[in-house]
Amino acid sequence: MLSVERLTKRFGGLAANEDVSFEVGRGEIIGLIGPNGAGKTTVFNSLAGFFPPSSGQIRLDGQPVAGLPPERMAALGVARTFQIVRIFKSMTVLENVMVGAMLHHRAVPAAIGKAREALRFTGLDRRAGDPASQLTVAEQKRLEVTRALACEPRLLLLDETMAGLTQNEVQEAVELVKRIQARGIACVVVEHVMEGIMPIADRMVVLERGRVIANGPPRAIAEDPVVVAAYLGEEYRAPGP
Amino acid sequence: MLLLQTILSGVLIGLVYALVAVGLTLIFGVMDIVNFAHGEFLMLGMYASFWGFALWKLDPLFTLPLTALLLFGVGAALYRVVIRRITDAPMLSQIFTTFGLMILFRGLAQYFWSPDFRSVEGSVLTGKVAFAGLQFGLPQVVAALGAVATSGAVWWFLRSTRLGAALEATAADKEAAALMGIDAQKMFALAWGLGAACAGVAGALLSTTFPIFPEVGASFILFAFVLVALGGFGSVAGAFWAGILVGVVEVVGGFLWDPAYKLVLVLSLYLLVVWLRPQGLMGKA
Amino acid sequence: MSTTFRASLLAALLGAALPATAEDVTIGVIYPLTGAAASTGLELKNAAQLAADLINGTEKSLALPMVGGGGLPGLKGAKLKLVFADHQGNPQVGASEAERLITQEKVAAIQGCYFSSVTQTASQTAERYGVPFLNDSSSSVGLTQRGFKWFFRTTPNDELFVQNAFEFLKDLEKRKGIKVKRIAILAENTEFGTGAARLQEKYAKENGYEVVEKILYPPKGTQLTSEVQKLKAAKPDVVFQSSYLSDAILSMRTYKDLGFLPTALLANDAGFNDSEFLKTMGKDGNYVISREVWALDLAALKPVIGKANDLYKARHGVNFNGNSARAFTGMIALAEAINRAGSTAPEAIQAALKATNLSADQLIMPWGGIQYDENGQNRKGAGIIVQVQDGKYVTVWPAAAGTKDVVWPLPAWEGR
Amino acid sequence: MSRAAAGRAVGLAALVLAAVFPLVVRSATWQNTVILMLMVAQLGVAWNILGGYAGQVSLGHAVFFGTGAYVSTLLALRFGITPWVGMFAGAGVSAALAVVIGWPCFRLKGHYFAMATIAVGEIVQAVVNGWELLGGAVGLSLPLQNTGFWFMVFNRSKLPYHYIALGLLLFTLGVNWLVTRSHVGYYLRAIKDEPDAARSLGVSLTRYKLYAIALSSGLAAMGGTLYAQKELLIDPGSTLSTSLSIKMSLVAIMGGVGTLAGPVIGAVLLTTIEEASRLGFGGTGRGTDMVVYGLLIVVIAVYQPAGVLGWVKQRFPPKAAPAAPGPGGAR
Amino acid sequence: MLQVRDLRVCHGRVPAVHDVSLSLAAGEILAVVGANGAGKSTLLRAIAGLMRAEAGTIELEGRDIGGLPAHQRVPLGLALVPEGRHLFPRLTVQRNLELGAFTRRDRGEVAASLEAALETFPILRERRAQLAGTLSGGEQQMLAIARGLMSKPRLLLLDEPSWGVAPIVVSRIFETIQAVNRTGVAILLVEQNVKRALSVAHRAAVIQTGRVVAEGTGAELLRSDLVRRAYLGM
Repeated sequence: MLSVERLTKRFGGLAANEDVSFEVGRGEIIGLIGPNGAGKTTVFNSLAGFFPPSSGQIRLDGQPVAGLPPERMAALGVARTFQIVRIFKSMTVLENVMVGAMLHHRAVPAAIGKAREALRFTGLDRRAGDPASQLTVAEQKRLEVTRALACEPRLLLLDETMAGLTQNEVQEAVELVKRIQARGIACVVVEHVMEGIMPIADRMVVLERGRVIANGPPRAIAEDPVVVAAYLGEEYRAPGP
Repeated sequence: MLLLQTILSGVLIGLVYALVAVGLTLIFGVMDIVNFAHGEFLMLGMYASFWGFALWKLDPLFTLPLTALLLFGVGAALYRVVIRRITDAPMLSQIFTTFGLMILFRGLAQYFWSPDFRSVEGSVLTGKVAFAGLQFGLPQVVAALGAVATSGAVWWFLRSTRLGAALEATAADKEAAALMGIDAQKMFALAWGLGAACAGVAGALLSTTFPIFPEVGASFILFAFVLVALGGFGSVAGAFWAGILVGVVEVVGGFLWDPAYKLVLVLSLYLLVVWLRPQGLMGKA
Repeated sequence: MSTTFRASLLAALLGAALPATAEDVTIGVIYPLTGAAASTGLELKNAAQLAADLINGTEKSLALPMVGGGGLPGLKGAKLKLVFADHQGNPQVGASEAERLITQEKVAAIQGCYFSSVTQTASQTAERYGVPFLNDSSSSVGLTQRGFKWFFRTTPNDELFVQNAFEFLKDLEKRKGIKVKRIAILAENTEFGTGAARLQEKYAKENGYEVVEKILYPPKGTQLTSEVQKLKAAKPDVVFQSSYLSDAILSMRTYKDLGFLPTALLANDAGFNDSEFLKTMGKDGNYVISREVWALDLAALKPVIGKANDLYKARHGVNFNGNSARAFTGMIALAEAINRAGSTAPEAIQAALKATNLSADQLIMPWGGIQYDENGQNRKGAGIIVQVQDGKYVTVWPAAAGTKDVVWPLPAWEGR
Repeated sequence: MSRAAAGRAVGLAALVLAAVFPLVVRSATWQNTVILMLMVAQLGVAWNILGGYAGQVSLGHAVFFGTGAYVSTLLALRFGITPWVGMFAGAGVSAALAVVIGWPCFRLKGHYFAMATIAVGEIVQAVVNGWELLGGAVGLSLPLQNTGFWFMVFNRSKLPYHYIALGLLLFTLGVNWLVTRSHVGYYLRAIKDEPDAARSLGVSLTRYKLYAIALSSGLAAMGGTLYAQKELLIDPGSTLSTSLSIKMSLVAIMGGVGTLAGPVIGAVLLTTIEEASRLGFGGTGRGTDMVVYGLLIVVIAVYQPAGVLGWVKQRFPPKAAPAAPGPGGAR
Repeated sequence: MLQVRDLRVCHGRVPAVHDVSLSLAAGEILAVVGANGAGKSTLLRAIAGLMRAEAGTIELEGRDIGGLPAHQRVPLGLALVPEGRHLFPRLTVQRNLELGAFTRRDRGEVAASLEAALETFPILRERRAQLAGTLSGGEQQMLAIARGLMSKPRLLLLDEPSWGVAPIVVSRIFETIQAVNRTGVAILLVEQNVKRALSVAHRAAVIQTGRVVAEGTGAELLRSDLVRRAYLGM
C-alpha cells in the first residue's frame, strides 16, 4: 500500500535520512526503531507530509505523494500522532476528536457521532466532556490516537505512543493497536518500548544514523548483531557502516 | 553630488534609527516581548537632556552618560514592577501591557511637563560640518557617531563580556542559563535597562535637533519596529544594518520619488524582505 | 420614533431655552487638549477663558464689546460659563463631545474646534440639534459650503489667505520691482497642508507664476532631508510652506544644515506662528514671512490690541498669537450675539448671530469687522502678512496696517 | 445553575437591556455612549474571528473598517446607491482585499505577522491619504441634508443609529456563532492551538485562515459603513489609523479573546474607561485622562491577561460538564 | 552528599515523581534507570531546582536546598548536564565553558579550570573558537559535561549523556564519566543505555511511573530479569 523508495532528507548539509526504503502492506504493523537521533521522526515527518523529501519517492497505492502537504496526506488517508503530544488544549476531549472527524464529516452532528464512536473504540468516551488539558499524559496520547482514527485513515503513523506509560498502560496500548489493525488500518509505529512493539509488529525497520540497517520480522531483528550493537552499545558492536 | 549628499544624509538618520532599534531588539531577543512603549524611552531621554540643560545649563552631550544611566534605571525598574508579571503571558497581553505603558508615559509626560514643544537651544552642538562640497548639521553628525559608538558598545558588551555572554545565554536558553547559575530575573532587568538606555541615548543625541514633546516617540517607534523585524527579531547587528538601509531608502526614495510615500517605500521594502525571508535579514531561521 | 421620546427631547430643549433670571449662560468649547496639538489647544482654551472672564468681570478699561459688563446685560447680568471639552484630534470624539455639551451640559452655543475635520463633525452635531456653532479658528474652505444654518465662522478661510499671499507678491513687484517667478510648495500632507497646497498651486498658475515643485510630506516623519534636497534641486525663488510646529522647526533646521536659502519663505501660519516656534528657533527663525490674522505690532494702530495682550500675558506669560487672538475674538463675538438675543433660545441666538455687525474697532483683529454672509462666513475678515524681525512678528502687509518694511531677500543663515 | 446557563441568562438580559435602553434613558449623551459601545463591540467581535479564534493577531484591521466606510460612501456620493447596499458591497470589497493581503502575510507567524499587519495598515493609510478620488487627506463627507432610512442618516434621534448598531452587532455575533458551530470554527481553534496537529488532521492552514480574515474583514467593513453614516465624515486619519486597529483588538483582549461575548464585555469596559477618563479629566488639558486610561490598560493586561471572561472562568470553574459540545456563548 | 526524601513533583496537576527517596554518598556514582517518561528527568530537574517540588526535601551536604531557585544551587556545588545538552549554540565553545564558571568568584583559577577542561577533552581545544551548534553530537556532549564541571561541582547530575551520540563515542563518554568521578565528584546518572549505566555505577535505582521500584548495585540489577525485560525488551 505504501512504499518508501530511497527517501533522503537533508537539513542544510546534514543528512537526517539517507536512502531509506521500506514497504507497508495493507493492515500491516511496521515497527520503526533505532537510537535517538537515528532519523525516525524525520521519516515520519516525510511520510506525513511535513518535510518534503530532498530526494526519493513515497507512493501510496502506487501514486507518488512525496512533497504533498500534511493536509493532503490526511485527505489521502494518512494520519499521525506526535512524539510530544499536540492536543488542542482549549477544547474538550470530544471537540479534539471532532476536529479529526470533520475531515470526512463536515457537519457538526455527524462529526459528533463519528467522534463518539472513535472515543468508544479507544475507551476515552467517559472523558468526552472534560477539557483536554486535564487528561493525564497517557490519556492525552490516547486522545491523539483517537483523533487520528477519527480521520478514518488507511495508514496510521504512531510516534512513541507508549513512551512513559506504565506496564498496564503499555498493555492497553498494545491491545488498542491490535484492534486498530483488525480494522484493516496499517500502522507505522515508532517505539522505544520493545515490549510494546515486539509482540505486535509484523515487521521491524531499524534505523541508525539516517540509514536502514535492518528490516525483518521482530524475532530476526532481535537477534541481528548489528541491531544489538546499535541498541546495546559498544561491546556488542559489530563492524558497521 | 546631490545624490551622494542625500545618501549620506540617509545614513546619518539611519544610524539613529538603528540605535533605537538596537534597544528594542535587545529586549525582544532576550524576552520575546515587543515593547510598544520603546519610543517613550526615547522621549524620556530627550526630556532628561532638556531638563539638564534648562535647569543646570548642562549640555546634552555632557549629560549623556547620566541620561543613559537614568534610562537604564527606568527600564530596569519597569521590568521589576510591570514586565516581570507578564513574562509568560500570551503575546496579546504583552502587546497590550506595553501599549498601555506607552499611553501612560505620554500622559505622564504631558501631566508633568505640559504638551508644549521644547528644545535645547544653544548647545555646543550647533553648526555645520562641510567637506568636499557636502554639508551636514553638526548635531546630526554627532548623533550618528554617538549612535555608532553606542551600538558598537552594546555589540561589544554582548560579544566580549561575561555579563553579555550571560545575557545571550539567557536569551538562548533560560533554563540552561539557570543551570550556569545565571539569575534570569537579573538578566531580564539588565536587558530592559540596556534597551531603555539605548533609546535614551538616542533621545539625548536627538535632543539638540528634534523638537521635544510628549508624543515624540511616535515618530520613531514605527521605524524601530520595522528595523527589528527587518534585521531579524533579536539580532543587534541585523537591526543596525537595517537601520542604515532604511535610512538610505527613506531619504533617497523621498528625494527621487515622492516624499509623501517615503514611509510606504520603507514599509513595502520591509514587507518584501520578510515575505522572502520570514526570519529577517540576519535573524535566526 | 416614540412620541414620548420626542416630547422629552422637546422638553430638554425648552428647558435650555428658558433660563431663570441671571442664571449662567453655558457655552461649550471644544479644542484638542491632548494629543499632538495639545499645546495649541491649551492656548486656545486660555484665550477663550480670558474673554469669558473679562465679560463676566467689571473691569472696563478694555474697550471691547461686552467686556466689563459684569456678565451679559441683555440677560440680566447672566455670567458666561465655559465648559471645555477635549476632542483629541479625533472627529468622532469631537462629534460626541458636541452632543454631550448640547444635551448634558445644555450649552447655549458651541465654539471650536481648531482642526477643520473635527469642526466639521462637531458642527454637524450642532446642526442636527439646532444649536449655534461658532467656529473661531478653522480655515478649511469647505466648512462654509455645506449649507448649514447654525454654523458661523469669524476667521477668514484659506482661500482668502492664499489670495492675500499673491496680492502681497504683486504689491512687492509694484512697489519695489521685486520679480518673483519660481514658486515651490511644501506642505504637510494632512487635510490642512494638502488643502492649502492645492489652493496655492491654483492661484500661482492663475497669477502667472511657475510652480517648480510641489512637495507633500507626512508630518510625523523623523527627517525632512529628502524634501529639502528636492527643494534645493528645484531652485525656487519663493517657498510656500504649510507646516505644523514640529515639522516647521525640523524643516528650518534642515534648511540651515543643508544650506538651502530661497529668496523668501512664505509660511501658511500654523507651526510658524506658534508661540514655541521663535522660542525654539531663536535667530534662525528671523525673516520668515507668514500669513497671519493677528500681530502684536498692530497695537501701534489699535491700542486695544496691546491692552488685551497685556492681560493675556499677565495671566499666561506669553503673548497672544493668531490662534489665541481668534479664540478670544470668537468668544467676544459669540457673547455679543447672545447678549443681543436677550435669551439663550437657539433660534434667538441664531438670529442675533445672523444680525451681527461688529466694526473694526470693536475687535482685536485687523479685520473690517464681523458680519456673516448667508453661509455663515465672516465677510469682513482679512489677513495680514507678518515677518519675523528681531525675534518678533511684525506686520509687513497690507501697507495700511504695515508697520515695518519687509526684509527681502532672506539674508544668509550665517552671520544673522 | 450551570455556568453555561448563567451565561445565556446574562446574555439575554444584556440583549433586553440594550434593546430598551434608548427608550428608557433619554439622555442623548448616554444614548450616544451606548451606540459607541455597540459599534466598538461589533468591531471587536469581527476582529475576534481572526485574532481570537484563529489566533492571527492583526493590528491592521482599520484597513478593512476603512474599506467599508470608503466603498459605501463612494457608492452613495457617486451613484446614489443606498448605504444599505453599500454596506454589503463594502464587505465584499473588504473581504477580497483581505484575501489579497492575507495570502502573503500568512506566511508570517506571531510577532512577524502582527508587525506586517501594522505595516500594511500604515501603507494603506498613506496611499489613501494621497488618493484624490478618495478625497485624499480631506476625506469624504456625506451631506447632512439627505436624511431618512434610505440614506441611513438620521438627525436628532439616536434611536435609528442605536438599533442599526445593535442589529449589526447581533448580526456579527450571529455570524460568529455560526462559525463556532461549524467545522470552520473548530478548525480555527485547532489552528490556533496546534497548527501542525491541525494540518495532520487535514486542515489547510492557508485556506481556513483566509476564510477567517475574509469574514472578519467583511464584518469590520460593515462597521465602517455605519461609522461613515453616523459621523458623515471619513478621512484617513480617523478611519484607517493604527490606533483604531489597536482599539479593535483591545476590546477583544479586555473581554477575553476567542470568546463570543468577550469583545462585547471589553467594549463596554473600554468605552466606559475612555469616556469616564476623558469626561473626568479631559478638559484639564494636562493629560490626566491618558494617565488613567493607560494605567487601567496596564493593570488589566497584567492582572487579567485572559480578560474579563478569563476571570469569570477562574472564579466560577465549570462543573464536570456533560459530554455535550460546549455552548459557544459563555465559554 | 545528597539526601532526597519523599520527593513529589508534578507536571501541572499530574504527579510525575511520587515520593521518591534517594541518597548519594560523596564520590559515588548512582545510576537512575527507567523507561522514557518514567520521571527520571523530572527527578533531576527537581534536584537542580528547575522544577518545584510539591512535597519532600532535598538536602545537599546537609543543607536544605529545596527552596532555592536553580541559579542559587549552582554555587553550592551542584551542576546538572541536562538532557539534550542545552548548549548555547550561537556562542563559541570557549564562551560556553566560561559561562559554566559564571558563579565562581576565583577569577584567577577559572583560567586554570578552563585549561584543565581542555586537557580532559582535547577535542574541545581544537574546537574552542567554533560555535557550539556546529559540533557533532559526541563533541556537544563532551562540551556539556565540561561546561558542567566548570563550576567546580561536588555533585554532577547527568541526564542521558548518551542521547543522540554515535555508539562509537558512547564508550568515550562513559570513560570520561568515570574519570570525572575519580577526581572526587559524585555523580547522579540518568541513562537510557541501561547496560552502560549499570556498568559504571556503584549503585543504581530503577524508577517506574515516578516511583523507585528496585535498588541495588549495578551488577545486581544487570542480572535482574525485571530490568532486562523492561528495558531491553527481550
